[in-house]
Amino acid sequence: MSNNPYIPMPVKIDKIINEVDTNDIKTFRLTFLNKEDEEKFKYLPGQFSELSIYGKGESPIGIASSPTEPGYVEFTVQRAGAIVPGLVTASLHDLDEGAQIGLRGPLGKSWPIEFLEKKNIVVVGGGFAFTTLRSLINYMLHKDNRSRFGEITVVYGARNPGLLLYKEELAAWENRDDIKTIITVDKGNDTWKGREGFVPAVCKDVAPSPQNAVAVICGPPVMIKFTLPVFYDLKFAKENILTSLEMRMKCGIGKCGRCNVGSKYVCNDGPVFSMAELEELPRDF
Amino acid sequence: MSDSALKKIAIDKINDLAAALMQKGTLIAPVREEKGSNFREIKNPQDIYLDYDNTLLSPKNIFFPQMEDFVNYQLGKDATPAKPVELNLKPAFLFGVRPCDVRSFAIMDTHFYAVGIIDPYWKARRDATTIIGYAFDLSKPADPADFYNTLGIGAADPEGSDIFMVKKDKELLLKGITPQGEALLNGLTMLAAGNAADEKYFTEYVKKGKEPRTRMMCLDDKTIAKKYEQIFENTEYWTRMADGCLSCGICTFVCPTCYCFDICDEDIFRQGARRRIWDACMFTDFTLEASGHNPRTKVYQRLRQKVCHKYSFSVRKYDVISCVGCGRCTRSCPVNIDIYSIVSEAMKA
Amino acid sequence: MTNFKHIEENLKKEAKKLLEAGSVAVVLAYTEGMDEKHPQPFAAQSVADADKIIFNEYCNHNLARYIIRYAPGTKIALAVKAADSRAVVVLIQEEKIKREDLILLGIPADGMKNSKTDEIIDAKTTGGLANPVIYDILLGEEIHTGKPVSPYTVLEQYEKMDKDARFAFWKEQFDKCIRCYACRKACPMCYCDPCFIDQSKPRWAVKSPQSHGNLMYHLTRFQHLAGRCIDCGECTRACPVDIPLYLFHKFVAKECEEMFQQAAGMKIDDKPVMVDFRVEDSDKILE
Amino acid sequence: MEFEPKILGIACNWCTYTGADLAGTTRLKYPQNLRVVRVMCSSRINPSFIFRAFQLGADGVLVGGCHPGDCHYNTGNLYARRRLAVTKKILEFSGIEPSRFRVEWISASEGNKFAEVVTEFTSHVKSLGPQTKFKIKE
Repeated sequence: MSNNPYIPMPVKIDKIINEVDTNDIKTFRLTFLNKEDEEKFKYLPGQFSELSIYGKGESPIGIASSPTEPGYVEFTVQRAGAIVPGLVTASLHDLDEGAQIGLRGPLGKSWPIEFLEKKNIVVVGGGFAFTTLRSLINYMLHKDNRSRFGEITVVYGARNPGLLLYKEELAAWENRDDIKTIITVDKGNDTWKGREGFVPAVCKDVAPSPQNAVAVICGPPVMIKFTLPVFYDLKFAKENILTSLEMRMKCGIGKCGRCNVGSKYVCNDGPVFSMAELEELPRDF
Repeated sequence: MSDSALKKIAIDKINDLAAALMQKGTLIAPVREEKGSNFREIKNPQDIYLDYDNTLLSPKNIFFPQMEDFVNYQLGKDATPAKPVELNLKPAFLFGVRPCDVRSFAIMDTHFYAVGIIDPYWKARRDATTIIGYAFDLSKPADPADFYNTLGIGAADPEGSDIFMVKKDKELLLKGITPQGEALLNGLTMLAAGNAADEKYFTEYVKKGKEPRTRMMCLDDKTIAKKYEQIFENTEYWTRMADGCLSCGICTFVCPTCYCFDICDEDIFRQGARRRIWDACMFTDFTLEASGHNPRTKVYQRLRQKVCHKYSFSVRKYDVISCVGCGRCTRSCPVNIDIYSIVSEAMKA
Repeated sequence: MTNFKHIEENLKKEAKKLLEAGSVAVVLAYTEGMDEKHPQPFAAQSVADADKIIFNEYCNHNLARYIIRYAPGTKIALAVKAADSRAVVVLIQEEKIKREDLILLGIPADGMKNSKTDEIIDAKTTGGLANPVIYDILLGEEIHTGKPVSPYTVLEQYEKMDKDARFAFWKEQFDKCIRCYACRKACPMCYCDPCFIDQSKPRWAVKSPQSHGNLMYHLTRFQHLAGRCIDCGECTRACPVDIPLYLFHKFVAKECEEMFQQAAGMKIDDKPVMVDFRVEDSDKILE
Repeated sequence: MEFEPKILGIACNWCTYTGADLAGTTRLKYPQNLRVVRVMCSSRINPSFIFRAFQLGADGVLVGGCHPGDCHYNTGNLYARRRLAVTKKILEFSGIEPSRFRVEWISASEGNKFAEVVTEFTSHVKSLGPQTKFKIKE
């Protein structure tokens, strides 16, 4: 049985980056142990993979690196466990560089790159859900790709400055002139010189034009709930608002039935959906 | 198909047939157990029990066992590289399956390999298995819980089987439906050739099987799918249906077309396996996310998922109602919830 | 013999009265299922619903199971047979519900039947009782005929077995388990969320239906129901693979009764034996 | 080779564990078949621990707590007594020798008693032979 979609590929943790002050979000840079696996692993921003540790289980995680960075894949993982003990994420956090884990993917649909081409892109992210958006931004910013997209606006918020992910990259983006980066925190601290305020309010402030534009929104449910009306008010069409859905997943290939919502399997038919598509689904997620 | 395709054997000689099949591979047939019958691997041909109505558990576990190991590994200091489990299947013969169960295999095929990514385990088991269907006994009334006629399945439909059997007095008539089945029949020497009268009996039996026998309502795929989309948020209807539901997993475990599974890692004495096990959308933790969010905390939401998945989502995705009306869920439900009534209520809601 | 028709009429009448007066939000009773032999538990919420209520010898489901589904403070009326009323008592003892939120429609019944096997379940799984232990309104005549039966006589043949035979018996039974969890879902006393078997940290037993996981699941469940099991037999009737769970529960109940002189769910003022102690408990119980 | 049983000891921090310490410091001899796990109170012992121990290959389980009335938490061991009594009955009815599971009250000063109990229990379990019923096959 070659090509068994349930068997993970062996990968090595090449580098671990501690992203936040609270030490519960880390970025893992993974390299493939087998060359042929690396060649097979062709992905686009927005897709996810199943990370697995034998003895613990599997966990679906969005790919945080961009396909324009060859040689490795990155995943930003939050240690779960406040309510439901997250076995996989917790043990992943306990691993050191050099450890071997399993990887299955790429899975799911990516952000619709062709659809985004030649359009102005508004990327709105909140907190930890910024990972696949980072992948998208890095993809679009790559020198080979930048000309395919219109203006890029990024609104990214976190609860406090310490919880912002990818701080170095954010700084680099702020210094570029081909991307407009607005970073906000709910509450700043003594050293914070940037904006303060919630993401929906900042979006209202920035007021991106809906002309030939697509909004890509990812964040905690509360943020999404209040950000969507802002974009509706700005006259963004529902087809032009994209988001990534979260559902409990297991197999990642549309077989196990867990992430079934309406006629869709979130893992296979998503996780990327436009608001227009979501409206057709039963409200059961 | 030529007349010679029909073979026959006396029912009291069935042991010879069973022995021949056991020599060719694994024979799986209904076996009588304490409170009903079930499909089991046959070790002794005498165990075969063909006089059953419908088994307690569905035969889906032949192709989709309740527990299936993907990878074996060892934990701890002397950990060895993880080894994918090889199936090494022998040819198998699934003997005496009722037409509604045969239909369920086709529905599961759509899910497991016709659409999307191919599930290698299901496919390998399915490819290795010859299905020998068996018509319901038309001389007896159908079980009150059955409603396969509603789903357009006749009590003697040979479609989907490789070989189809019909009982004629003290004989079994066997007909090859697929080339594979015909080849198998031709190689079995203990079978006698059927005559023209047998042929006529077989054809008429199949025809007679089309007559309504079980509970029946007019059910159109598209209409019921649409209906459920409309009443999806009709909480009153759903809570009423779920009044008695305990939200246990029986209905999904006995269902021939329920395929939801969980993938988990389990180890004992450092010998670990990553395996899939059946899961049920009726369990509370089925959709519990790591964040603690659970979209389906109420019983009615889970019952709704189950019913809509079968009668609406499946129609939209695979163009088929994923229910075969075998009546198992109704028979085994501890609180006598009847999916037939749920659907017929929906048509009125 | 119980007059089921008479009880059904009274049940309908009382349900209507209660719903009309608005004194309860819901009446838990039974309605017709697929056929007469397969009644379903039913939550009547209006006078019109009350007309659909039925009661016959197959209405053996323990309605106490459904009480905790309603928000605390909801006024509920429910039909209780002997075992059901004991379940209600335990739920009150464990402060899952308040007595004042409940109106208990007592049903004295004998000759109840299992709809799957048609066997009469009285002596087997009603704790030997025919009359509810508490009720507000009694829907039929109390039954005082016949000698009271000990609920524990069925155990004798199993207690007589030697330990190896007994282990072989239970191993065979538990190996049948397909882990559908119908037993815990049908049990009025199993209300934990999450159940210990669903916990992932610690993982008490494997989730797959293997011998050792099944053993752990069932033994722990027996322990968790010690002094609480009211012998309604729902677990056994719910089981799709016919594991005689009631035997084990009965055994534990019997031992608890012998050790602590108290049967589960008989009096509201009792404390469940496992959350209680006596200084004078003898160390003999540990021998 | 003679059968050497594996025995799990679960000892309460305040009495039995200290008693075991005393047995050690006073150089009392007792069999080394016992592996002790310390818990804060005998009532902290989840009965599933005992089932699990037998499944993972223990031949005997010995629980030690304070004497009734002496519990550091006043009443912990009184609850434990009832609970573990039921556990023992469950073991009995499921077909395992109930004497493989023992509860003993051993105070901090009873180093002697600790050594005696362990010696006696070990030889008892030895006489019962290996526990194979619950043990998961490797």
